Amino acid sequence: MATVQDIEIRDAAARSAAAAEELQDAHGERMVLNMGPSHPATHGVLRIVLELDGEVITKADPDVGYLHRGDEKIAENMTYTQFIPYTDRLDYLAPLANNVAYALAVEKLLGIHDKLPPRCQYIRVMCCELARISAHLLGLGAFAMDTGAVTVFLLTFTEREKIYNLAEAASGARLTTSYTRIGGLMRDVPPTWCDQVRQFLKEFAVSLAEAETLLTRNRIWVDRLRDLGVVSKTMAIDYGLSGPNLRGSGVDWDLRKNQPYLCYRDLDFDIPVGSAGDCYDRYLVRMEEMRQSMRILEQCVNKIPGGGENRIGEPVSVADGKITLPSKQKVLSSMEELIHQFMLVTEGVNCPPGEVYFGHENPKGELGFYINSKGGGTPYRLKIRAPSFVNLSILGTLMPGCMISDVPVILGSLDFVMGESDR
Amino acid sequence: MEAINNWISCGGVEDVLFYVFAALTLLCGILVIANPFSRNPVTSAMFLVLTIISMSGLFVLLHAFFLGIVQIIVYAGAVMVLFLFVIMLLDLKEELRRKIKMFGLVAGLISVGTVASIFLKSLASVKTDAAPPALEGDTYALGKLLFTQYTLPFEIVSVLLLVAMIGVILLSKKKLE
Amino acid sequence: MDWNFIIFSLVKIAIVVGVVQGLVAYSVLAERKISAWIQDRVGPNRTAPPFAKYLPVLGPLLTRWGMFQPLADGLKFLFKEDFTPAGVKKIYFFLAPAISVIPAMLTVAVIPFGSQIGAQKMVIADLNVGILYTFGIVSMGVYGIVLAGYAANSKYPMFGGIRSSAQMISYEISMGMSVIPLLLIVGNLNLSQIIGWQSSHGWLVLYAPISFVIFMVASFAETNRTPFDLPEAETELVGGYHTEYGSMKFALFFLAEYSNMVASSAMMVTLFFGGWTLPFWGLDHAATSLGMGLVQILVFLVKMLFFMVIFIWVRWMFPRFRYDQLMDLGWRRFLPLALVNILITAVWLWIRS
Amino acid sequence: MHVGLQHYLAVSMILFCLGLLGVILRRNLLVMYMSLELMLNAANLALVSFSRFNNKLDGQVLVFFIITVAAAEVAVGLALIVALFRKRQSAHVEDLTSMKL
Amino acid sequence: MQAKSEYGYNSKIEGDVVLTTVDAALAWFRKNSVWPMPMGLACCAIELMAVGASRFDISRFGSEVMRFSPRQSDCMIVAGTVTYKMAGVLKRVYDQMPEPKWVIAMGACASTGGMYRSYAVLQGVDNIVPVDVYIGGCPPRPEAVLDALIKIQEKIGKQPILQGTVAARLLNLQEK
Amino acid sequence: MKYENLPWLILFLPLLSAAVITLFTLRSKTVSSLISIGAVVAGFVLTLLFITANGFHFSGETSTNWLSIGGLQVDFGLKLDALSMMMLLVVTGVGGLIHIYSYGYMHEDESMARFFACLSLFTFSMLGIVLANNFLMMFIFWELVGVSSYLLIGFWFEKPSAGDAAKKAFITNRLGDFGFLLGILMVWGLLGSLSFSTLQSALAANPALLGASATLAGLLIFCGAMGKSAQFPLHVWLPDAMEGPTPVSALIHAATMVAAGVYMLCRSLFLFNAESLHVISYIGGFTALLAALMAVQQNDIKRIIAYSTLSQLGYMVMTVGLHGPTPAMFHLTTHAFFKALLFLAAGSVIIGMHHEQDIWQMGNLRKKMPVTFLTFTIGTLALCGVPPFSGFYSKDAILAQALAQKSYLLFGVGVFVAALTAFYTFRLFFVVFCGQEKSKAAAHAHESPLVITLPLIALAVFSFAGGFIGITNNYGSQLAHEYELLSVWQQAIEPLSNKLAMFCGLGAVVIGFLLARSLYRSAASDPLPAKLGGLATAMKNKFYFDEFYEATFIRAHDWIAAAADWIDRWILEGAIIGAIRGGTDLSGRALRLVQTGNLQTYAFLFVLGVALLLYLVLGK
Amino acid sequence: MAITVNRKPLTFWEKLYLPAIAGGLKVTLKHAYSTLIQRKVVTMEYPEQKWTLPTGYRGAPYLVKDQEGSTKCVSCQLCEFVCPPKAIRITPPGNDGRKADRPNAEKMPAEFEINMLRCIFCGFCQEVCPEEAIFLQQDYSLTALSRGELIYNKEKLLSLGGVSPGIQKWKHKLEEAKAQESFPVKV
Repeated sequence: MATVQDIEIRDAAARSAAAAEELQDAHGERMVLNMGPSHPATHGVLRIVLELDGEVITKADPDVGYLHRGDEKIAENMTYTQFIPYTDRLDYLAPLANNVAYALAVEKLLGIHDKLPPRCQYIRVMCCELARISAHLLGLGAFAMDTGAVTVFLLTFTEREKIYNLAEAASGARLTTSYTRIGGLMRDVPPTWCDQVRQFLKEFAVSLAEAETLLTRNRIWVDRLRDLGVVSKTMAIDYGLSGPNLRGSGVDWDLRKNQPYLCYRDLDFDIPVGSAGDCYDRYLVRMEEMRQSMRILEQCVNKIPGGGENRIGEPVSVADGKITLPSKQKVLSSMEELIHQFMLVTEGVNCPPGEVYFGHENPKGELGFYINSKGGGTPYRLKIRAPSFVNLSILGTLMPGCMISDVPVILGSLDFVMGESDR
Repeated sequence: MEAINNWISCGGVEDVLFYVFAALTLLCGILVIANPFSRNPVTSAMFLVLTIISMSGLFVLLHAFFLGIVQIIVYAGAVMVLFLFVIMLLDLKEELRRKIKMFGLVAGLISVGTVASIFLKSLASVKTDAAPPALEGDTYALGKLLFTQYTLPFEIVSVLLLVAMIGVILLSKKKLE
Repeated sequence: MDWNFIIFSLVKIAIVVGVVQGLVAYSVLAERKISAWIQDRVGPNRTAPPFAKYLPVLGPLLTRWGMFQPLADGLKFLFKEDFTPAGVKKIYFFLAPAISVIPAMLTVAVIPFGSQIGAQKMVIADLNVGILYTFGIVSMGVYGIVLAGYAANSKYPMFGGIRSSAQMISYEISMGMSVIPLLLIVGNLNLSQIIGWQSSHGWLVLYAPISFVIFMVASFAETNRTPFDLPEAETELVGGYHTEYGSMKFALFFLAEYSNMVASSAMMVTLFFGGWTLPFWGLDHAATSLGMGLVQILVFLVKMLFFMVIFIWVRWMFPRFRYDQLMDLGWRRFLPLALVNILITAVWLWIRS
Repeated sequence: MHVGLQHYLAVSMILFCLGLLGVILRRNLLVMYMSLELMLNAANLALVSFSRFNNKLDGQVLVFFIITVAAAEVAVGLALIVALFRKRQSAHVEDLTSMKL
Repeated sequence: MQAKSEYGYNSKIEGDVVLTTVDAALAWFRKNSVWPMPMGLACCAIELMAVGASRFDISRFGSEVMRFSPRQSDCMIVAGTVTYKMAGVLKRVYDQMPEPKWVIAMGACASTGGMYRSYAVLQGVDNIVPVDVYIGGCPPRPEAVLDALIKIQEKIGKQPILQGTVAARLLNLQEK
Repeated sequence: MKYENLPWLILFLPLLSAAVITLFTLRSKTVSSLISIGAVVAGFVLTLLFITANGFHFSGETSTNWLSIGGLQVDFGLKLDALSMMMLLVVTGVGGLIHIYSYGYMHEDESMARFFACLSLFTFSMLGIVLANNFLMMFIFWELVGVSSYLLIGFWFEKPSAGDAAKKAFITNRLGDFGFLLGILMVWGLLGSLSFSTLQSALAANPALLGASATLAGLLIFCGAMGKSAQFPLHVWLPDAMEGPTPVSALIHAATMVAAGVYMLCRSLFLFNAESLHVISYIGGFTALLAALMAVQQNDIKRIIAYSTLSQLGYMVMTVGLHGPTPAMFHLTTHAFFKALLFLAAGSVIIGMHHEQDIWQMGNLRKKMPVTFLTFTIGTLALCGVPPFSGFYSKDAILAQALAQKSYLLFGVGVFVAALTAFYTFRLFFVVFCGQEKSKAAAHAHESPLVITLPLIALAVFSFAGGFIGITNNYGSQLAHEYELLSVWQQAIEPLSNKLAMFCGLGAVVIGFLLARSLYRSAASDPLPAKLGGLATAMKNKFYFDEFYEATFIRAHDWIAAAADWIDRWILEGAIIGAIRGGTDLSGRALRLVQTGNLQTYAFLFVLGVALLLYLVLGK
Repeated sequence: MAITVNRKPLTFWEKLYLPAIAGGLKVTLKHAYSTLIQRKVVTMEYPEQKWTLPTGYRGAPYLVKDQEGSTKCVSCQLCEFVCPPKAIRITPPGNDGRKADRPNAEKMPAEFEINMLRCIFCGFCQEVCPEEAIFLQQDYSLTALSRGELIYNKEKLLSLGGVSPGIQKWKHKLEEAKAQESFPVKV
């Protein structure tokens, strides 16, 4: 056991004085309430300093950074491939989607993002949609739990466990999948995977209906969500919201449709949008998105090249020794591949110099990677446009006028993840 | 044993209970206004609650069951909660100025003295009744009286409550629109 | 008044309090088990003392049902460090848990839990103003919570305390109003008499269903159960008024909450579901034999447990209200409804008379 | 000595005097208010005992009214105190000597 | 049904400690009611939720009562990356827990800093609070958390309670 | 009395409708108006039911004790006899027709619901006056009528003139009501009762009960009528009141409210002695003459009718003063019919002319608005007293009454006024309906919709037939305690019983008609001012009454006020109050030392005071 | 194809909470029924029941020996390089260190430590290993009472890792060469 020691805080006295001053109740009837960073409603480590007038919030001051881990800086010292595990932990509710987003960004830099093998594309889409369902499920469950409906949380988590099983079968890990590689996938999915997905979809439809029975038309739920945290169309655009939060405000913007990538062009699905832009709309949009994801998954399962078992051996990675690792078989038996392996691992994928930005429709919104490359195997600068961070920016405008009880609802409906917000 | 049974049946218990409750009432009453340990308004409020509860014990001894309970429900259950509510709302600090001003003391003693002397005088004129009559504070009888002979005051009190309610709503509004 | 009375009263008090405590402990377990079942889980099933498994059939069963879990929880709290955070108002901090437990325990004093065994009526105190007594005592319960919120010198408990005082006062009114139709129908405030009336006329829930609904909802609110658990709303106020409490003091709040549940269920059974009576098998009149008396106590307990289960069940179904919605429901829905209910009942009685 | 009317009246009287003392001595508005309640309660006690010993229920009816009026009075009074506190940031009598807010 | 070793009442303690019967019984109570304080910071928090969810169901161990108030919890599960900014808060929460208390460092980040060897991350929560059980994995599977819980329970089962307390001295049991 | 509760229902239906409209249906114009119309029509139907059940010649009272203060015992009761029942029929019947008419007339207005609420309130108050069985109740409703008429005149309150007119009417009425109240108090003081029946029987038993102040009491009571019925010198408000909507003019200022004064005089006729009646009759006669002269030179169609109303009211009051309540009530009834008809027709014309009221902008409307023309003609004929229209009978009765009372001066005035009436009525008639169109609006006028013309037709029927359905007889029977069944024929030839009156009246009509015809048959502008000169100008300007009041009363009032102000300021305030104030100030300064602002000091002083009091009470 | 989500206002009955109560009762009852009566419990009672892991599960990385019992690792340090958290620490044998205990390998690590508390189980080491010497195996529950307990040294890793099921490197070539008998391979 390591020795216990007090952590060093630079200039502790000044810091505590500042904190005390910050939390001092304002003169008059205002009262300052510190919510978080360890608070059940803040989904992690968000801290909100609320100024209250009775139960009504007059000012909300979100304080982020409690989970700042320096991902962007770390990326500068890593090869492109090495950074993949870090993307898992951005939006840790949907690591599969993050992997895809990052891989696509690097591939865009390499110029191969639209030349991926079709099977790879399909599997990536399925990953994304599974991740979407899983992220929305957790968002819904946590949302419901924050409003007091605990059972919904456990129902959704049971479904999430099934998605975990799928992820585990495909990538070998439940949560931190690191499934993609630059130029393809880590490996092909196991032969029975597509059947498992089919089975899952069948069971999930029932569970989703149950969750809806408990919530959607429940008056308590509706009363708590309706007309709360209304984000107008212009406001949503002005604040740069994305994902369900943007669509909940009635803006028909989905990168899968508006800037199609992978094989989304071949798939048939709808973009749900809200009309009022309140929490209820965001909730409904998420519910509908899960159904649309189910639609996409069903189409993918049927249309995937090579079928479920891939008897014909469709490739899942680009066949370029400079980008993807050669197969173990070859490495063990051929010198050229061995050298490739060493080069690729030690120097990384040799990217051309240039700048690239790729936005991906993640469950939470547009997850964008901006890569500034000066050539070589490591990025010169990697910037992550995290949707949760941008979505959180609206808190300060949304909260004043609400009551304390509305805070978990608004937070739940914005459905953010501190992992990617703080990075 | 026999003696004790006799004592119990001839009302000895009630007498003892009276002294217990009276002492409790007065003790808590004193602590409401002058608590040597704390000047916190919450303390006063809590002792007032105790006063009221012990007083409702006295009411029960006087066979006014209904009023005893109403006393608890209304005073202890609602009025004093309101007090506590307000104390918490205002976040009152303890009284810092502990010094009792000479004027206050003198004034208090004078006024209490005058009032008490008058009371004592009237108290002396009370006839000592031999046996207390067996009047029951029956809910039914009380209700009947309330709704027959005292209908008008009853209605007026209801109007008073309404007015008070409206008044409170208006007063507690921050800004009158 | 004689010695007999005193001795028997003491015995009854001891038994009732003991049973209520046991019920409370096991209702906590029931809460955990039922929530587990509703959520496709198993619930506590590993807590068993080493000797339990040597019991032939019972052992594994007791273990599976987690029968020793309450024991473990209770004793754990007992041995936990008694923590007094800095800056609390000490006296109230210590008093609050006690104040919140006592009324919950006192309420059961007037509830007839059985007809009679021998010459003894199965009620601790057969008060003439039984219903009023209950309301009076229940209204005391709020002090514990308010003081807890006040004493903790922290903002979340403070909010919890303020919320609960407002909530409890508000719903007490609806609760009281909802009972008035019963009084109109029965014409008595004595709980034994009310049960007696029900045994000859049928359960009061048939006469005053609206009253029952209001009473039930109000008792949910009074006991701070979901969907009315605002004072302790975990995701808003962390734990509300008991955020700063730990170990046994916290356990006392737990005890109080579940005792209140027991008391409310008992009141519901007594007022609306005929108490210890059943309309058949000759259980609708006072018992003459010992067995009969025991069976009637059992009937009462079973009815009560049913409502306890409802209490627990509902908790796992609903989101909770928002504070203003709760107040709206109490003042603008249930209070007028209760008033209308009184009016309707009065008119109905007037027409019938 | 049997407990009779005088006993109750004596208790009532002492309670009343205590309330009076509280009103005059204490400086916290809320505590003064509580002392007033004490005085009202003393009156209640006197009325109930009169009612009991005079064998008439009218005293109890009056107590009923007093309780009602007290409730109304407390509500309004506390609302006033809160309003006052909002303006002055104090509930201390000595800080509240001018009539204009 | 279960292995004997899961009960705190085993020969090993009987041999070591004198106050065996009473202490072991009390320790048994204590260990079967470990209420966790979920310090969900990052990814591990999701797996911590999974532990509480239906499939793994921590409630079987009597530990599903996740109290968010440190005053009511026994065992803090640090799940996720502890940054320097968060470290103070975490320490404070730990300090607010009443004795006896335990800490589980769940996952790589909490235990050692894991993959975040960066300027912002505390390299292991044991720098600020004493950790009883470490769990490897990023994040660990729920099973690992359950294993850790069992380990904690074992540990609790071995801790004497009465020894050294006033009660023990009064009972004059110390000498034996 | 059968259906004893019916009158209550009739009375309270309009109030209910007013309440319902105000509280609930203010949003919906249609629903509100239908509720209001329904209430008054139901009242009419119920009145008919009541009359058929009880017969017309019946007298009864129903009352409940309302309040008793000291010696004053006030019942809230209804008096039902032929007089009130007749008025009931008029109010509900004519009122109902006007309600229906309003539905069409006001349809464009935004706040039609409010209008109908006020209308219902007015109906309620008017019914209250009619049914009241004592002075106090009558007075209350009297004031209520004032309020509702204020509301209705000022209905278009956004127009300053309407607001002014409403205020003028209200204040002028208050002057009269002040006298009325004094009279009532006097009666109560002298006789100790306010109930009509009690008073009547008491006075019947002992006519000298009122003693010396009988005249004064009578005149004070008449003051009320003077205000409400707009008698000289309080007549000035009525023409201005025409600022209100036309149905209001018809209902309030022609048919019902202004008649309330006459009704009240009839109701309390037993109170008046010969002297007071004498005064009343002369005031009435003078008003009639004055108003008729004014009417001759007015150009506003509604004002002409309004002055005509004034003049006719003068007739009625005069008749009452001539011990003739029967003819007065008879004339009141027929007048209600034809004057309402005239007003409504004028309203119809105004609508047709797109809210143009100047008669010199009209002309040749008989082609454009045939129904209105026809009904207006009937109204005109009835007003002038052309046989066999109703006005003929009632006017004849009045003239006959004057002859019977041997009051030849008033008879002359009556005849002259009759001639004037014919003159200005036909002037109006010719200018509006004959000759050339005098404006574009007239050329494009159109007939009004059915909902407006139907009431016109109904009223026209009444105006035609009202004269010989036995009204005189019925009234006579009520007031004279005799009842004789007369056939229609007998009633039709009734005027022949006094040939002199009849022929004088007829002659006056013929003269007036011929004069008007010769002057206005095809005149493009008024030729009269040129012929009469200054007199015409005086007529046009209402004989400068308003200016006169301005110059005399108001000026005097100002002067008195200034004098009082001076006294107040220098003598009272300066000398007397100054001294007192100085002393108070000094003592106040001394006493202010006690005023510490500390609550507890006050409490202490208060306790001392209470203790002193207690000592004084208990210590003895 | 944007579809607007359906948010029609609640009906009268829904405003009375009744359908919600009924639905809630139905769903909860269904689950309670399936758990209690049908015994379709989702819960996996862990220490007794264990989850069967899929093939390719990324558990703890252990070193493996080849079928002949010799260490496969040749201390190339590629895994140490690629490891994102730098959990692997390899001490090469140095110039005078121990030689490999198998043919065709020049050296073997003097020390090979994996800090299991650092390790994130990403599988990169397995992926990049040119010798198939390190495998992520199915060991998923790593708990310890101290940090030190979870730093596995070479011996522990090797003993936990067992024998590689995979092919032996160069074996194929070796056989080919043997067949050709012209390739100068020193065996």
